[in-house]
Amino acid sequence: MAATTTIRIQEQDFSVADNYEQLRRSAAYGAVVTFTGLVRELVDAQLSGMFLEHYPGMTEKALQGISNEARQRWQLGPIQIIHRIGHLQLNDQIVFVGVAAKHRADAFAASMFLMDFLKTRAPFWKKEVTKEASYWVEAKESDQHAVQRWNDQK
Amino acid sequence: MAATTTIRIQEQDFSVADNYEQLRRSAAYGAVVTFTGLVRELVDAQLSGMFLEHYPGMTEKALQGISNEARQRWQLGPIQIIHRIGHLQLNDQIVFVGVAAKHRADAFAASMFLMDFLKTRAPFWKKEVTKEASYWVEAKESDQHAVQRWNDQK
Amino acid sequence: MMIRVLFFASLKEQLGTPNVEMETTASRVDELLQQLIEQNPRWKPHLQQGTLLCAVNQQLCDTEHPLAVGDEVAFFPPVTGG
Amino acid sequence: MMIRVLFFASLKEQLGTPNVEMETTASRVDELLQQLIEQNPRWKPHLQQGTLLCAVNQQLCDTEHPLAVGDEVAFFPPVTGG
Repeated sequence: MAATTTIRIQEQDFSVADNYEQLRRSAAYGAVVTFTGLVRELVDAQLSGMFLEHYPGMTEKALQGISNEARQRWQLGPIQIIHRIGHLQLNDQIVFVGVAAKHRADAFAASMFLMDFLKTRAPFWKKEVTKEASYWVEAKESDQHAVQRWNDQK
Repeated sequence: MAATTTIRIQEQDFSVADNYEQLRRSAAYGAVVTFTGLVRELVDAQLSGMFLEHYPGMTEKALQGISNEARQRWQLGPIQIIHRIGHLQLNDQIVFVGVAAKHRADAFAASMFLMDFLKTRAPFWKKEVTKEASYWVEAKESDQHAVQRWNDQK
Repeated sequence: MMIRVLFFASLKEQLGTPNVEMETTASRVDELLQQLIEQNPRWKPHLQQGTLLCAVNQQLCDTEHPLAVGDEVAFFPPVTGG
Repeated sequence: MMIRVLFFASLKEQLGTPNVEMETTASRVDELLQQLIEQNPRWKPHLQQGTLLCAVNQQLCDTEHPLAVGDEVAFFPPVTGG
């Protein structure tokens, strides 16, 4: 049975419940890991929303490429990646990564790997909107460090 | 806001969807990681079911202790651990670990930590039931290695 | 003193009982194990399995752990949950 | 040759346009960047940001990457999705 990779870039919300049910459906994989990222309050200003821009076409290719690399590193079942674009509100879901695998270590490692690469290689940009202004989010150095460790391990 | 730890040992099934909704409810934590373990087919025999025994009282204490240690290591929001006992069928859900955190690295690390310690320190025992016989599952050396790395990092 | 001893999983089946109440002079878990074997010679191979784990009052411990009145002691094989 | 150049996020706002079609003799990305700056001096500080990323045909690459007819080139700030 070929394990499927599902990549969706969409404005509408997604259901973690539905995604999980799809991941658990395949009788071969006993471990399912999900990661969900949410729009949260800012420390220093009141967030009223967020706008997510992306590079259509390249985004899907980048995520497909990262998924293919994950499959070469670990034994994986189905992979699901969903990323929302456009206008989001406080507490909205932004991103979902779900991985099924025979062994939990593979499912965990692949989920972290996918998120670390998504954060640094997939062309999405966040603009935070507060009551006063809107501004593009700066890239975090911690994300660069997070992705670097995978190269070190290669 | 105090982050809650929920530990449930139960015969009945659980809903990943409901657990996830509880984890995402707290507006302070932008990252939610879930792990779910499922009863899967055996490689060398046809599994018809599974029986899970536990040590009532100690199980809850052990999982609470592991959760407390996780909170000392990482900045965590709500933690949920659910483990089923009794008779399970093929494809049933066995175990759920869910962690919300401000940063995804903390949510991932804590989820792995909780699973590694659950696998080696929480008093549960699996008996696999095939058409021909039933037998107690042997502990895996890989689980001992998995848990050891956390002591090395201490 | 009275000590309650619990057995789980395969060990419970091997010994044929989930627990015993024992009047003992043992001051440590390893002495208790020795007395259990003396009273039930048939249990010897099962209680001497090198992989056996023990808990006193529901906390994992080694066999040098001291015992006190009313303690709950448990012996069981390596855990396999999750 | 004709090259399509795309800009995203803060860079798109700084330059005031999402893309340009360019007739160019550039054989590499860095030459193309130089020509963009020559034709639009106002763009210089924005296109010389050290953190800028580039992609040719939707693949991340460095500025030494060669260019061919019909290539799609994109410049953008560090990504911040997820």
